[in-house]
Amino acid sequence: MTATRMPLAKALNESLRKAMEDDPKVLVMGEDVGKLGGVFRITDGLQKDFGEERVIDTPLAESGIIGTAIGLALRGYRPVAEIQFDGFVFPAYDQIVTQLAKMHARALGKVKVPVVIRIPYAGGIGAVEHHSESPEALFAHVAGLKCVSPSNSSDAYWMLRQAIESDDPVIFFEPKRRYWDKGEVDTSTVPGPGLHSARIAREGTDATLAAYGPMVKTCLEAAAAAEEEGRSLEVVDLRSISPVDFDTVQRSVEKTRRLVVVHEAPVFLGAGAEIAARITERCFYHLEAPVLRVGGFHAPYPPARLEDEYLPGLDRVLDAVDRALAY
Amino acid sequence: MTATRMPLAKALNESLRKAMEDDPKVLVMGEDVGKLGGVFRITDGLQKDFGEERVIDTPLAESGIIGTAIGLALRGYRPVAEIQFDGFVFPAYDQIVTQLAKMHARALGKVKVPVVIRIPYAGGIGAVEHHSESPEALFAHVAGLKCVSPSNSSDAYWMLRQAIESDDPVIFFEPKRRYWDKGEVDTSTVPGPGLHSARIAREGTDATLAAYGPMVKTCLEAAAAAEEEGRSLEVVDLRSISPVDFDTVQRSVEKTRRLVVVHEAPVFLGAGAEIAARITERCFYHLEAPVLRVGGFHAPYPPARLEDEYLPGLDRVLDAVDRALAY
Amino acid sequence: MTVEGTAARSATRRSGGTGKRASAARKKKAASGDPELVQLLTPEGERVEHPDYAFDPTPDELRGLYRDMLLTRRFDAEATALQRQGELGLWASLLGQEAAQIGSARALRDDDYVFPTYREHGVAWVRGVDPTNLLGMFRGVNHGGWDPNSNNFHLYTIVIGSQTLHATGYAMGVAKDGADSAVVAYFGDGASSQGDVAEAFTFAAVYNAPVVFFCQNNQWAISEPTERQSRVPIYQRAAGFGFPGVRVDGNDVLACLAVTKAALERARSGQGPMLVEAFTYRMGAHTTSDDPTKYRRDEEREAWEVKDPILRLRTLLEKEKLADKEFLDSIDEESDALAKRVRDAVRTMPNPDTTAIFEHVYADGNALVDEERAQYAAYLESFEPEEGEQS
Amino acid sequence: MTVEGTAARSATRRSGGTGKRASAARKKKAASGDPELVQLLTPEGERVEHPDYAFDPTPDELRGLYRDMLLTRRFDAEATALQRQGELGLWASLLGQEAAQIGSARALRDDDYVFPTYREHGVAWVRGVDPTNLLGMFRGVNHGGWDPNSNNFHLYTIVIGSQTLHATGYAMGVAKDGADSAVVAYFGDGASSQGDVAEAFTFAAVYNAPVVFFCQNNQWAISEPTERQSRVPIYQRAAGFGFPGVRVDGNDVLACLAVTKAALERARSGQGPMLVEAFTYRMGAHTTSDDPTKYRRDEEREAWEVKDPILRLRTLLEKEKLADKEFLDSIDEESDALAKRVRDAVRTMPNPDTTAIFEHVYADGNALVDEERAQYAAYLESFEPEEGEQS
Ligand SMILES: Cc1ncc(C[n+]2csc(CCOP(=O)(O)OP(=O)(O)O)c2C)c(N)n1
Ligand SMILES: Cc1ncc(C[n+]2csc(CCOP(=O)(O)OP(=O)(O)O)c2C)c(N)n1
Ligand SMILES: [Mg+2]
Ligand SMILES: [Mg+2]
Repeated sequence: MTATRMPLAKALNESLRKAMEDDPKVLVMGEDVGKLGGVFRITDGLQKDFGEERVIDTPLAESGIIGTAIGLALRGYRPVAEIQFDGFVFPAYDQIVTQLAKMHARALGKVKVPVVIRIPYAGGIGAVEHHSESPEALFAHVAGLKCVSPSNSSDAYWMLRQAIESDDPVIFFEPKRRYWDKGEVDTSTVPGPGLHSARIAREGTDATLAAYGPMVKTCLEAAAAAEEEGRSLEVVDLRSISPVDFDTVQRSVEKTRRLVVVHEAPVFLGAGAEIAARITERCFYHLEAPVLRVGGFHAPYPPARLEDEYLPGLDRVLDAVDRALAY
Repeated sequence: MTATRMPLAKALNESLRKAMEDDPKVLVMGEDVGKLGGVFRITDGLQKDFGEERVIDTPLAESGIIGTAIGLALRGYRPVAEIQFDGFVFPAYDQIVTQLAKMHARALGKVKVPVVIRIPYAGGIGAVEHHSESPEALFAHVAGLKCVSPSNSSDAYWMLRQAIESDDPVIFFEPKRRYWDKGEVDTSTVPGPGLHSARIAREGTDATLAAYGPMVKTCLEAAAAAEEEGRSLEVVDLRSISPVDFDTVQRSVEKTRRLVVVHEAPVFLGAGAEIAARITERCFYHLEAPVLRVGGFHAPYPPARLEDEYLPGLDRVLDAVDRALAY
Repeated sequence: MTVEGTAARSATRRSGGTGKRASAARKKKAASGDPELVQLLTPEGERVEHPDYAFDPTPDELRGLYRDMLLTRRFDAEATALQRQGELGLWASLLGQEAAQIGSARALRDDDYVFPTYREHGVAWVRGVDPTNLLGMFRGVNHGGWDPNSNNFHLYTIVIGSQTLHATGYAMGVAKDGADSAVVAYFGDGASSQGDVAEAFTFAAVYNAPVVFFCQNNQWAISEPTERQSRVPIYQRAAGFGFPGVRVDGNDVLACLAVTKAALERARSGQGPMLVEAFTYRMGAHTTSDDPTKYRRDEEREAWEVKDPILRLRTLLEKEKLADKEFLDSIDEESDALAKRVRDAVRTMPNPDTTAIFEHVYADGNALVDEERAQYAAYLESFEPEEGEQS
Repeated sequence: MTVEGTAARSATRRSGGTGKRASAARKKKAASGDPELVQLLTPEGERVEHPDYAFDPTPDELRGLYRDMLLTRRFDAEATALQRQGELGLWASLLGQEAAQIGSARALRDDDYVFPTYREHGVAWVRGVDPTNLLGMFRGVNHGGWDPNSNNFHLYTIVIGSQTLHATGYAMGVAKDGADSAVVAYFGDGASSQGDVAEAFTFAAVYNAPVVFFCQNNQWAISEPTERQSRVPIYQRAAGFGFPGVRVDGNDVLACLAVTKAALERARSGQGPMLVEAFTYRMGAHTTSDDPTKYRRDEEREAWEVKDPILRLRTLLEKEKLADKEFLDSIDEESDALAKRVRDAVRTMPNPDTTAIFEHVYADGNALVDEERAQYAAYLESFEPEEGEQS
């Protein structure tokens, strides 16, 4: 056990570094990832140590980044592409959905395209338009992609390593407002849960909160606050958005009989819709209340001065818990 | 009452023609929409009658089509852009999601971008890859867009007219395998239901089937078959995927107490997830069974020789009804 | 056409502005110019002539350009300061690009339409957009606080390159209307790599749309130098799409004005699009969030300092005795007043109301938005006053 | 650089191949060629020389090229017939483009890699992909039935232009590996408008990737003529991205081979990308679903018939006495055998198993796919045999 305390951002940096050391085929590419080390410094120092051939500053063209990453993967490389902000992934959407996601199946398994796409996503940093969005449902609906989002430093380190090791394309959603949150990382021991397993982040008995990425911390805080009011909330850190580890959620709900799903993305057709629908089907006779959802509104992400109102916070989560318990 | 019987495709053609006659600002644009009249002939004859200035063959670039349509809308035009097939909308996804959907809100209402995007979608015509997909959930999740899909000739005519009249961007999903199905169209009387209202396509008491676009016919056939087995199924034609007319679905479910949602799109995070989640919330104490979903699998749309297995048919719909009734 | 054709040759000639040969085409005073670069006013403040771009500004015009540039720079500096003070979340400074923006914008007619990026504060100024309106999005109170149609100046666009297609479509509409207005799409050197920009070139060329593509090549896209985007000068991109491109000294307000005017006239008269590459320099950081010491050398910035767009016009004005103390003092005063006005306006700029989240999502209304608005309102109302504070 | 620069001029020169001036550069026999068009074999079957593209094929090479083209055409005709008979759902014929495809493909080495569109049946043939494998996707039994790495021939790509970026990325990888292989990206005149293609040009140029962009300009993108995509010849697009472009007579198999070879050598030797525009014609419909009488005149097709790529090589072979009856008969036989083999293979091609829907969605497996596979299997099993038939 050689755990070190480090911010989530640093864990990602270490993870990339280790992956590049272990496998010379791993490449890092994107806008400003080289000399600058990325606008969030996730790739800081990598170009200095691994050279311009492996840490590639690309032209300002997201479709080009993902399209050439696919070509590099076909040649045997394992590109880790950075999209600078959530709102800028859409120029690459066609390459991701029609090519990256489908190529392995199209070739009846004859080729693999192990591309990881890192996207700093979600809000809470007071940014201008297009810098705070949560587009994960738009990828999770697409077969052939896997979508994950770590909530803490240890998961950041290990999930990114597992994503890079995966032979499938993985969209890796980084909760940007948690970049500076510190946590223990033990880089010596591969942790138990696989990339697509959920984790019980806190045990409880009265209701279950399910979340991923930035909202896990919010849910843990909500659970702590609820405890003071005498309520015991279980928190499931989903970790993976596609596929979802429904078994773990189901077990939790069979115990607590109530579920609230929380994400920043708009509720309408967000990941919570799928979780609500499937868990209702699996736990129909266990549920004392409908699965409730807390998330963004059906509106563009608002200007920074409104994001505290827009983003699910403690109170909105607990309000949903109250409503669930009122059934 | 001057109803005429015509195929759904012809109804769309008539609808475009009438809209162009009524409003000189209406333009039609897209690949091959001019001389050829579109690969499905939906724009047949329009260029001949309205000229090249109003029926515009565009370069082969979907982002360019939607991006310039936005510019034309800002200049006061009402462009109706055709995307040749579902699978080819993705190069335009960035313009649709980051610009078209958000521009009205970004400008605090000061500008309007009344662009209609027509997309022949879904499967059943034995086509090659990318010609049979159902991407509607990828648009419905995005605030600022409206998404609709007609199931019959009359709706094709009127909903397209209403979409063109709308000051909001509308993604108009055309059920391509129903293009040749005939139905009555009364072009003289504006029908009652608005663009975003659902319609009870068949009344019933034992369970509700909710569908839109190509699956409405499948559900009606399933309901007919079920009748022979002594079961009374209500069929709701949703018509609008964003927003969804939950009130109408709710009323139906409060009566039948069981709901099966059917669409061709993959079930995982498809429109059915949202309907299941929200109706469960609204009708928690009415539902005798969880909302069940019938739809595509989490896999790329298969080669044509497998589409009959992939697409929800009578049997799969009735199987879900059986399961719902077994609760 | 040989394998080693013109393209291959020009590929070896990296983008410059430092060329040493005098242009044979230049009639007089063509001192140390780059033959590829249109220049009418040297860094030393000398007027030079160009065979294709004659321009004889009146003293008032010259003074006006000077005033525009100075006030724009002052406004920009004030905004940067306000960011430092925490009044703005972010600022994207135009420092160094005043000539490119003021020059090109002064070539416009009122009925022309502009599609900017997020850095065209000088263009906005010329179009008559109140500078304080530009600050809303950087403060985080809105995504763009002005009515695009009041000044024919579209909102800032953040997704790189998108607006070039909007401009092209708008210009197609202008042509359909039979109007003789023109449209300008601003974009950066980095943006030139985006597929959307290439598609805009294609559409503009095919439909002969009256649009001028105005690229401010400020040498950097955040940390990436222009060579990461193109191995030949950007203005050359146009020829392969079927319309002309020209590179202008982007720190020379006169050349920027003259070249843009010519491009606009061309567009108006039905000759179609044109690409203008204004060769300039981003003197500051990319935005206030950026730290350029990570990726560029101080000497580079210093080399550009002597090419300052305001300095050279000031030299000319002084040499030609067009700027007396009274004039210069009056601008200083105006400048102070502007800064104060901006400062006051920002500090008193109210936060938007929570309900603004739900406004203008749709023009025609939407049941889902209505439902969520109502639910949220009910939620807010459910709080007792003192509970509301802990939310 | 003037406003009315080279681009403006070339904009008025519409794409042709019908130019009347003899090229000054051509050493001999340059009868009626277009100076912009590289040609080594005229429609009349005359060998001409080109200063930049010397090529002296052996008799065996010439016969080989003839055989490739003839068999490719026969295969294509058979596929079209099979579509008419209902054995295929669709077919995209290469009729008329045999020289462009065979010529360019014969320039390749085994270790080179090809990224095709959906029409490169001739290229596939040369790469050694069994023609019957090409039919799977058109029959609807798969989305591409061959292993791309067996013949360094990627799957057909339907989303227009996407593959140009894959090719560029692959070429970047080749360069990283220090290999001297090259990559060819095929695309059409219509595709040239896609943003992805421009981005591929940008990436290829910036990284100096060993990729050849081979554009078959067959004059049409379904119903749209090339002028809807570009107002200047497509090969000119390259220069503005910093690499050379050349137009070759796409119905001249020798010129296509020579020019592609030169482009590949260039790529191998570290000189970066090149664009080759093969000026040719789509003699048939876009696909079997298309009806070209809706949008193009018969005369146009007829004018191209006399430029037939196979005919001119046959004329040369006969003139030079390189094709005796025995040779020609043997090809006819081969051709009949190929047609029969294809026919038989298609007719016996089995439908995929239902479970194929769930295969290869992921390489590492996926819980959701597993769940849905199991549910579907259970559903299928729930049917009694006779009920199964009514499903
Ligand atoms: C599609 C997209 N990708 C990435 C970004 C992030 N980004 C903002 S500005 C910028 C650099 C732009 O460079 P350039 O076009 O040269 O304009 P400049 O900032 O120099 O004025 C980048 C990468 C973005 N806004 N949009
Ligand atoms: C992104 C995309 N948009 C539209 C289509 C539909 N489509 C298929 S082929 C084609 C025309 C292609 O023309 P070109 O590139 O010249 O190739 P050609 O068919 O002539 O070989 C179109 C529009 C597509 N396949 N992909
Ligand atoms: Mg720049
Ligand atoms: Mg073509």
